Amino acid sequence: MENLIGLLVLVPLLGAGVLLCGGRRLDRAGHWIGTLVAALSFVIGAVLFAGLLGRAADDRELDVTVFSWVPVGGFHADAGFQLDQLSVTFVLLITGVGSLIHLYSVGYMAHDERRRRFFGYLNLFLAAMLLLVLADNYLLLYVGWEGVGLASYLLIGFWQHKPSAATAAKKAFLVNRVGDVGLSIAVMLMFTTFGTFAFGPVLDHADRAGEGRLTAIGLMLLLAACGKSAQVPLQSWLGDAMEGPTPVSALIHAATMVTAGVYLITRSAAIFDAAPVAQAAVVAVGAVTLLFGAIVGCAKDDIKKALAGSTMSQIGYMVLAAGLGPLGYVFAIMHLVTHGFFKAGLFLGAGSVMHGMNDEVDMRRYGGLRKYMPVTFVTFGLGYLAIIGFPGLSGFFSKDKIIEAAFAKGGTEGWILGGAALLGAAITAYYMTRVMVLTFFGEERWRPAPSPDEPSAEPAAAAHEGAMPHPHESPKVMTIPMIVLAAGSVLAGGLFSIDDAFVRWLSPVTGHEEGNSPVGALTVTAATMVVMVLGVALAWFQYGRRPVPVTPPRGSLLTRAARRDLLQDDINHIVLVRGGDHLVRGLARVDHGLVDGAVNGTAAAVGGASARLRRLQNGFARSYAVSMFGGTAVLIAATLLMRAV
Amino acid sequence: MNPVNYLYLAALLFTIGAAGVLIRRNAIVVFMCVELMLNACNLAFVTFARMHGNLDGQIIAFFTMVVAAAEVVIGLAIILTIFRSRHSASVDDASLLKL
Amino acid sequence: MSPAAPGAVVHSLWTTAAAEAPVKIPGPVIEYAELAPVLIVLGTALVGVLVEAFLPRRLRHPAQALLAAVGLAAAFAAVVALAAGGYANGKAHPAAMGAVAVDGPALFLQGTILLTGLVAVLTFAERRLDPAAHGRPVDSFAAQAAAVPGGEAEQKAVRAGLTTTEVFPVLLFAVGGMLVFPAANDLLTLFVALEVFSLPLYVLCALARRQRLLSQEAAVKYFLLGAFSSAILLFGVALLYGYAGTVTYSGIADVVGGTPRTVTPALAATMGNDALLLIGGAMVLMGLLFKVGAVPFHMWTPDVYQGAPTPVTGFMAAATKVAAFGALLRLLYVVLPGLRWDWRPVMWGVAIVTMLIGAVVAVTQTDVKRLLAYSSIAHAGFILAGVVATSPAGVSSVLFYLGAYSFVTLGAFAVVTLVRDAGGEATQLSKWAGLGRRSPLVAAVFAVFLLAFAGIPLTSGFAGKFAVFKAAAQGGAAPLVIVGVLASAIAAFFYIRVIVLMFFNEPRPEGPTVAVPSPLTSTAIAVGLVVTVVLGVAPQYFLDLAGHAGVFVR
Amino acid sequence: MSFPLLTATAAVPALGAVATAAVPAARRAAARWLALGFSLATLVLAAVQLARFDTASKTPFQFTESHAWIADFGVRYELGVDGIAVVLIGLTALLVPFVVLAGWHDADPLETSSRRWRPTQGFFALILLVEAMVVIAFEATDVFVFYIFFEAMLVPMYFLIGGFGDRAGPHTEAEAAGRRSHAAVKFLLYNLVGGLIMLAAVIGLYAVTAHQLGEGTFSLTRIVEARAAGRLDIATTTERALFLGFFFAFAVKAPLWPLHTWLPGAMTETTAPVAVLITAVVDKVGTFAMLRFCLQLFPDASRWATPVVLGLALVSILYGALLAVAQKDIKRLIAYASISHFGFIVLGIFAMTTQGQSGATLYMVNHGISTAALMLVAGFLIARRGSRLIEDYGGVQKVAPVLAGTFLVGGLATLSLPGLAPFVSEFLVLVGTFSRHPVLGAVATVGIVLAALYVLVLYQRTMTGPVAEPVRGMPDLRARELVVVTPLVVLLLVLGIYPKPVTDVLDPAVQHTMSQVHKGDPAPDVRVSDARVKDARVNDVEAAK
Repeated sequence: MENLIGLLVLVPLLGAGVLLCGGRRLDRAGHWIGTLVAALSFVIGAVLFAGLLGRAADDRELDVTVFSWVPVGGFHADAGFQLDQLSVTFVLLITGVGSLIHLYSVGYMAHDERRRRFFGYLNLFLAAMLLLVLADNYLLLYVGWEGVGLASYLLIGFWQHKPSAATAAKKAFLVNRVGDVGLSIAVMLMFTTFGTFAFGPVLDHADRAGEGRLTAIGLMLLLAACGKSAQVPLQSWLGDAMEGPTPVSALIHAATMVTAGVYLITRSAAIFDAAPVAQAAVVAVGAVTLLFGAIVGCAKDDIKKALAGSTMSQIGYMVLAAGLGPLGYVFAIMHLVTHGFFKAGLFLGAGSVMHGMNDEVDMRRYGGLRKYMPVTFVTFGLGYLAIIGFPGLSGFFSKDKIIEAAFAKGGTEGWILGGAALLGAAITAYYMTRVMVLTFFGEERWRPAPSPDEPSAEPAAAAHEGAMPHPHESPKVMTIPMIVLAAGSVLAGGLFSIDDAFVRWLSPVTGHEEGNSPVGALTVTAATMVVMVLGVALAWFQYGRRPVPVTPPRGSLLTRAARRDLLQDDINHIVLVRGGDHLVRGLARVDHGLVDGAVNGTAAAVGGASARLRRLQNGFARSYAVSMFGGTAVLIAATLLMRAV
Repeated sequence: MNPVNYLYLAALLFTIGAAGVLIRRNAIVVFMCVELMLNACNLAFVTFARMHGNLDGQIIAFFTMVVAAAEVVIGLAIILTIFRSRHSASVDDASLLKL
Repeated sequence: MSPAAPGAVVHSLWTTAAAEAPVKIPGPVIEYAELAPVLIVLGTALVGVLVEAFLPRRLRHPAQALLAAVGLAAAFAAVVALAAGGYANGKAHPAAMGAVAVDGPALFLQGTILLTGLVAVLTFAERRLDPAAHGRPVDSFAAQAAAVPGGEAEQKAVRAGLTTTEVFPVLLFAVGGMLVFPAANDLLTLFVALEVFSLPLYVLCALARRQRLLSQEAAVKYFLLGAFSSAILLFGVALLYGYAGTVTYSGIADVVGGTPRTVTPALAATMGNDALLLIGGAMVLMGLLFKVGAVPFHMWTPDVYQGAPTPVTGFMAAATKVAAFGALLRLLYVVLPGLRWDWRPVMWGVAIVTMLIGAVVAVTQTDVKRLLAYSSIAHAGFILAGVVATSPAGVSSVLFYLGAYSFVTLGAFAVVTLVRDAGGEATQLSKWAGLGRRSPLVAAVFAVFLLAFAGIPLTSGFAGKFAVFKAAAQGGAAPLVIVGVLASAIAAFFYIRVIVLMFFNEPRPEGPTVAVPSPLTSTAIAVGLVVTVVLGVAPQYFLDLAGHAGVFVR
Repeated sequence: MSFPLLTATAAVPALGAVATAAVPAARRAAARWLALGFSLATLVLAAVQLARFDTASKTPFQFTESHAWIADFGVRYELGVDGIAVVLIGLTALLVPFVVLAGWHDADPLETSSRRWRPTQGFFALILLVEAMVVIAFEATDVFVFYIFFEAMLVPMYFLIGGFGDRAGPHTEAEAAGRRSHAAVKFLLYNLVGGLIMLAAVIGLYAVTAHQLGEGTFSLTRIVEARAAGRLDIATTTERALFLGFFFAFAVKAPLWPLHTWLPGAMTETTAPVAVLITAVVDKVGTFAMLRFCLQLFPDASRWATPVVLGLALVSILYGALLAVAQKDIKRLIAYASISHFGFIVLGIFAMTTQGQSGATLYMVNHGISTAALMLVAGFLIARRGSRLIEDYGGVQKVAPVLAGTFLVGGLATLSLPGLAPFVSEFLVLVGTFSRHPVLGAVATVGIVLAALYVLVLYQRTMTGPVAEPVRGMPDLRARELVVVTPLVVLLLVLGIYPKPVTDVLDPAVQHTMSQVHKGDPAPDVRVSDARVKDARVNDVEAAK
């Protein structure tokens, strides 16, 4: 069983290697190899899961050290894996959703000449993500952490001929790097504090370190999580990341990679539990982001960007939950898993819509599609119901628990957090209804697109450039994954909640305690229902009852700000880009003028002195004699002076 | 007479010679000034010889004369050559080599 | 001083002479064997004069060259024999009634001078660089020095194929003087030797075949300034004589040290007058510093180096420096060690300005010979740093440096003679552009010499510089080392500039060509190259040689 | 007498240089193959060194050779390698064959040049000569021997920089030659000044040892022993002055801010293989010498200077990275990136922790490989388009995907992506610095963001986007170029995943150096009961005592 853990990472890695280095020979079979690899990892994951289930609840942790990675003095980093309930949950999510999305991509990317490479990147992502969740120390986790970042970079920028895609990829990587700084400093802090950064020793002894040190570590981990999970203030990359092919958005930027921050925080539970300040920061970030993402999601007309805002907001819920400590860890992960299902499903649905609409992404140019793509409509609709927390569907169970836990935090803090979470639920209902209505209901607002001067997103699209879209249902290879995910969205929450199965499964790793909510559980559920209905109704009245203009109205100040990601990018642009530009140019001038100038100046000074001294050599023998005579006089005077001194 | 006075004279002659070298333009005159300096040396030598009561200084004086004579031979030859090619014996005219 | 006293002495001298039978003056004792190097060279020179007088013209050139080479080789053999016979250390003693020292430094320097002389003879005898005039090969020297440049007499002389074969005996005379100069053990010998080697050099400077006006100007300047400096030196000698009552080095050293053999009243009086000693010492020092080309007595150097025929420049740059530094060392280490605290600071100053000014002014030079002249000034500064070390290590380091430097110099100037255009040697630096592309070998060899001048490791220049600076540092002159290092950096700049010019610039279409020399110049360059590399890679044997030769006899 | 392995490793490329230079003008191809053969032979010898190196040995230096050389200067021809040297020799020997292969046609003579001008022969002979000198500088345990080759290698480097550059460009041949020679002169003068100042310190060292030990010596082992035994006690100010003299030269070579301005010019104007030679091989001698000579000869002064040096290193990291962002020229960008990386190396060395120094030495190796990969691919790219300007490119990945892919791998290695070799070393440096100087370590970490910035901007502007007109039809990597790039990429991966073989060789040498400086690693706040961790800690604390 231990060997299987290593294999789990190795299989997709080999798959990636084969696909990327295989050359054109593999072009025809590459996508199936990739899908097979993903499926194989899922099977391995399932076997491991079964193995763990077969053990006693407190003996479900497997440790494997494969080899000593970096042994230097007192610094030991091992390539070792740790499989427990938490990681196996992730493994199943990653490989399961991953396999489905591989399958979907076979259809979605059918016309792309670089499909083999796409699957190579996807396999690379799987390997890195599995490494991230299976690593038994923070440094190896860091490798996976940046590995998924690389895969994300490659996949966002997969259509590299589009400058916007390349820019978005670069931005994603850079913002993530800022977060990575946090992670590396956290690892360094752990090393100086504990002399190691393996999960076991660090987390077991976390309580023995000073609180200040732990707070620092916690804040740095939070910074890392913010980067990877697109939390405020490092959220700006996620919207742009939608430049990538839609399966990528579904897998990486909805279901798995972006939730790595939640994993990190949950994994480091022991540290956060001992550092209340850091925990408070986590909660604050989560609460702010869940509202931020929701507001942004309301204003976007691009279907994928609206969903991206939603993702941000939902991860905000998870971070908020994780910040609540043992009250919320389990629910954070639970929401993560259910979100993985319904959000992946929603994205695949969006991809299916785009597939049928010549890659049009503007929801204002959709409308009335439910007749043309029934399967998509149904699966998307189930996902929609799940995310807004329709009773009985998975989102209902997981989100409700989080809102409850937020209230259970107690005191003013509890009220504020609970209120924010409720408000978030309302807005979620609003913007998701908006998406739903704009896309599948109302009149048909299709336009020939995209305009010829814009570089086309896909070579396939170039063929019917300028033509009116003929919406059609996607092929089976795409709809089957959608159906499976929709089923998951419907059922997962309920399955998890039967007999608190999920809580019992996960609590040995994360710890769990039931909070004492100042308001009863039923009250919370009822309130959630009410705000959900309000949100849905508002959206219905706004978009379902009135005609939707194809060119977006100017909108209120808030709408305009939300369309621009609440001015985040503008602030970034002014402060970082332009300020950085000035700094860099200034430094370049300094380098040329001052640093190099000092050197050149010295050379020029020597040259000048030389030219001046040279003029003394005027060719007249008599002046040479004067120099000699004067020299002699000086010589004599100096000698006499030496004696006198 | 106090021999020191001869030293003063020698120093004076030497200085006059040196000043001549520095001031005069005609190569021959400059050269003669050098000769004057050599003779000032001679005077100093014999004066010191008398003060110390040994003959070394006087003998050196003879050597100096011989050397001076040799110098004249060479010097005049060189100055003559340059005079013939330049039609001038001014040391200032010979200033092509400079900087 | 009592005015009567000297008179009385003189009187008694007279009376003694009158009263007694004439004293038999003892015949001088001359150790001919130990002076053999000098005697052989001077004797050969005299034979050369006879050859000039009696041999038919067409035979003169080969005969003179051969004679000079043989004479110098024989003299070198004699030096080696003397050194092998233990005269370098155990049997070292002042010879010829104390006038000439036969000791380690003297023999080492004489050996170096003789070898440089030998190499110089090779370059002097080169007759293949210029195209033959009227069917007769020509060398670097004027057909008839007395003829007016460009005049009818000159043309006639050229047509007649005249050559100034006198250069060989003149060279030998100069070498003779140089041999005596560093060995001179009294001030009179020093002065005479100075004149003996200077006068021939003045003449040699005036003998260039091309650009005769420049050559004559160089000779006049050199002559006038040289005479001026030797006059000042002579006055210094007079003052030292006045101070010590003697001109022998050991005698003066005794008086300076306060332990004269006999104290006459007159000596007692002058001994107290340190001004005589200090001024006299300074003036003698000046005469020697003039010859080594130290600042501010250096100004003749660039003009003369540029104007003189290039083979002469090479010889002069190498041998004069060796001889003059030898004499300087002996003067400072034998005569004036008691005054160390007086002259050391002064020499520090001279060394510093010499290094810096030599290096700085060289930066903007545009003529390769002038560039090498300023480089030689900077190198004089480096050597002075070793001189002020006042230790046996200092002496041996200076000896080693001189040996290393002279061969680099000879080689470099020999290369300069090869690069020619229609007007003779193309010494304008701008004309050297792209030389490395046309004649990679010659340019590479010159680059090696330049790198040696710059003191890049694995060349003799580095070993020498290291030895000198090491001695200086151990002698407590760390600031000198720092300045020396800085000056080296500046100096490196202009050596590199020449390399850049040769290798990285495009050749000019009208640029100079490299003449294919006879084996004579090739040998000279090869010797320079081999010595440069050998002394750079495996200097130990020569350091030992210099180390064993590091003690002066008194 | 045993086989003089170390001398042989240096002698083979030296012989190769002579042999290559002697190839007649018409037989250019032979010169190339000869150079490749000799560089491969050197690689074999270096491999033998690595294979026979005994990591368990207690002696600081192995394969030692000692012969009299210049007794007058106290100089012996003393060679010996420790773990650091043997690894760096391996790096040198490894990279030179790639440099030769990559520069296969870089020095073909122009049609117009004279028949006697043999640039090809000269190019390869000079490369081999540099290799020989670098190898012997790594091997020297005598300060003087080291100094000689440290300085002498400037000469062949100078001719390489000044003599050979990119064939075509925005400038005419004459302009390019002018810029090249300017860069070469700058390179030489900078390094010569550094070297000469070091010369003063070398002489000073001789004076000190001669005064106190009775005879001057340059032997590293003898000086270290004498210091340990108390026979040599260098006065504080003297030691500091000597340290500064040595350090200045190494800081120029490394190069450390503000002595770096020669590097961008030199790397830009010369050909890419020579640029690799400069930054991946020759500059390593500087950082290596800090570790071997500055720290071991002058431990007290090294500790005294630590704050300033760390400050300069930090400035180098950020300054180099920021300026890299500002560059418009591909090679210049890589040069500034290298300055940033050298900042990391120096930071690690002077952090005075095992992690820092191990990381720094490993960094030298990894940086060599990663820069080689990036620079050589950049060179191939530039050779295709004939321009170094970033703006002249775009969309290359569309027409030449393999070239773009390898370029990306090189770039990712440059930004220290985990999983690739440089990450391990960079993290070790950071953690080593952090454990002693938390603020410095944290600030230095910002460098990794900037690294991502300049690498990704470069990649985006050259490789992605619509295909630029002049790029259209650009051929992908050829077989020879693949042979150059593939092994480097593989090495980057292998060393990133399994660096242990290298760190095992480095570790004892680093421990030795640390003990010379009398520094132990700072102990962690919390004793963790993990047995393995604890043992290692205890060992370190003992070593510190």
